[in-house]
Amino acid sequence: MVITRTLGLDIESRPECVELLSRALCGVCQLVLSAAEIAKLNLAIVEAVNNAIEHAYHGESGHWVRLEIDLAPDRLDLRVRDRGQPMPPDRLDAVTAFVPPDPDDLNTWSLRGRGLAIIKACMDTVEYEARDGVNTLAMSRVLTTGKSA
Amino acid sequence: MVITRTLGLDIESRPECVELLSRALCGVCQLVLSAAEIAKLNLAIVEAVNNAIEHAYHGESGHWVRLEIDLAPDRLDLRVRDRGQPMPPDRLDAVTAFVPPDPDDLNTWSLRGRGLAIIKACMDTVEYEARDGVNTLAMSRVLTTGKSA
Amino acid sequence: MVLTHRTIEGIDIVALAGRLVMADAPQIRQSLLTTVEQGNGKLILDLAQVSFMDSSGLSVLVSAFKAARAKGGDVALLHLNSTVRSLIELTRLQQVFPIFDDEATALARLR
Amino acid sequence: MVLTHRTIEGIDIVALAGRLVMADAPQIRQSLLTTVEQGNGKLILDLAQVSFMDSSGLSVLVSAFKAARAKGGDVALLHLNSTVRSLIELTRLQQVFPIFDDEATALARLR
Ligand SMILES: Nc1ncnc2c1ncn2[C@@H]1O[C@H](COP(=O)(O)OP(=O)(O)O)[C@@H](O)[C@H]1O
Ligand SMILES: Nc1ncnc2c1ncn2[C@@H]1O[C@H](COP(=O)(O)OP(=O)(O)O)[C@@H](O)[C@H]1O
Repeated sequence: MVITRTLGLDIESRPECVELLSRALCGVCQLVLSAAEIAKLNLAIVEAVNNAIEHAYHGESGHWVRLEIDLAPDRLDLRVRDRGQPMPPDRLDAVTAFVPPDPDDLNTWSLRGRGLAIIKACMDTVEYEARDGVNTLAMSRVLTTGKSA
Repeated sequence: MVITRTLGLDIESRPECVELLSRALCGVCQLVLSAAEIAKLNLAIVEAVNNAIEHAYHGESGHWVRLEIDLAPDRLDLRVRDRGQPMPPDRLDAVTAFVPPDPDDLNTWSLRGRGLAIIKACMDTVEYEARDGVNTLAMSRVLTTGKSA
Repeated sequence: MVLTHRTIEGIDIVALAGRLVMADAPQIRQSLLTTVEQGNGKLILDLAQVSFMDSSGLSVLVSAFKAARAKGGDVALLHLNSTVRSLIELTRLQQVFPIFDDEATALARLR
Repeated sequence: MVLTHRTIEGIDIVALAGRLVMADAPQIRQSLLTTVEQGNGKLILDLAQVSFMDSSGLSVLVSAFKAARAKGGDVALLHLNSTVRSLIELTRLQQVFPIFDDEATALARLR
């Protein structure tokens, strides 16, 4: 029976709550992924949820952040949703590869701007949509060999 | 900073989806409980979610089942919610201790009726409330020594 | 849930692997009842690889037990791991299920 | 996140333990900047016990690095476990951070 199973997880937009999502995600992913694969996926989701809290809600707590996990035999679809300020269009497409800073020029050592690039590096596809007041960062990962559902 | 963190998890009322909740719960509980403690908690939650699917929704898929986890430094509060047919009042109070069946009388070997008793045995407190169309089985567990958040 | 079946001297030995829970219970129950019906009603259930079991899983064991007894046979449980053992003890069924740690003894009991 | 601080020959050695993530970043950043400010700007960060790090944690490392360099000092990273190493390599910072597997070598570098 090839059926997708979906789990929705929600937290309040508070940095301390991200860990709960992260732990729950890892627990679910153990069904289908190796430890190294889980680590990558987990990193991507933590970055996405951090962004929702920090940018969509400007760090304000008490708002809705949701992770949805669709588990199918051959793929994993993950969506991070918020109802805050949407990301500017084309922001995601503008993400470029990591450039190492110049050790001798401290100005090239940026303190931020790595989140979206990390997400793109860890997932197979990444798409963003703002619709009806809900913003969704949709990510997917193809499941190949090894552990299966 | 002593603050409760809450994670909400929802699935569709389908037996195959219970595993996702169960895995997510175990992932979160690893923050504060030993493996043996997690096993007990997990069993209670699986029974509670099974009951929501089987009794509140009469085994019908497509309905809303939600688990909420409140993680505080000294306690864990868990709520399983549904919007189906409520449990009869006093049903929970009527739960009695397990009586071993008579090996020589097959009629005493009951096929069911162990779920609520298992839940009660695995949790410190268990309460049920049907209000505004939402039914909630609220369970709690005091956290003592060992792993802490 | 994976089910492996073999027969030794007319005794059915079924090994279960994976989660024995509500989602799998109907199918496993049916399969065990068929085994009891087609065999001699002497059944060993090897639960070593059962990673998790809920009360629906317990109900499957009880079903098999009743069917076997009704046929004049019996069910023996083999290799309870800590998860399965906890549930069986919690529900006090360890007092009535024949439980064994090695197959030879279980076979001797059912022979 | 737990932070342990000691000083050897004017070099600050700070061991971090736990998750270095957005929730903890402001506090850890402040603490490291204070260490750099009050010391010689020579800092070894022992990351062996960091169980998970996100880009906010990375930002803390960069902050400390910039502060130390601005003071004529340097930051050395010690004992990267696989989680931390993956993130640092993914973001290509392994090309610029001084990274060491033993404390003596890290101390020699900063001395
Ligand atoms: N979920 C989001 N909602 C709104 N804006 C976002 C979101 N995620 C990212 N952004 C915007 O994209 C920018 C780049 O994000 P990112 O690469 O994660 O780096 P950082 O978070 O460190 O700025 C952010 O500064 C913000 O303006
Ligand atoms: N969540 C629920 N919603 C409605 N009724 C319930 C619920 N949980 C239990 N019940 C009622 O209580 C009875 C006993 O439940 P339980 O002890 O779990 O055993 P079983 O599920 O095997 O019948 C059920 O048969 C049902 O009538």
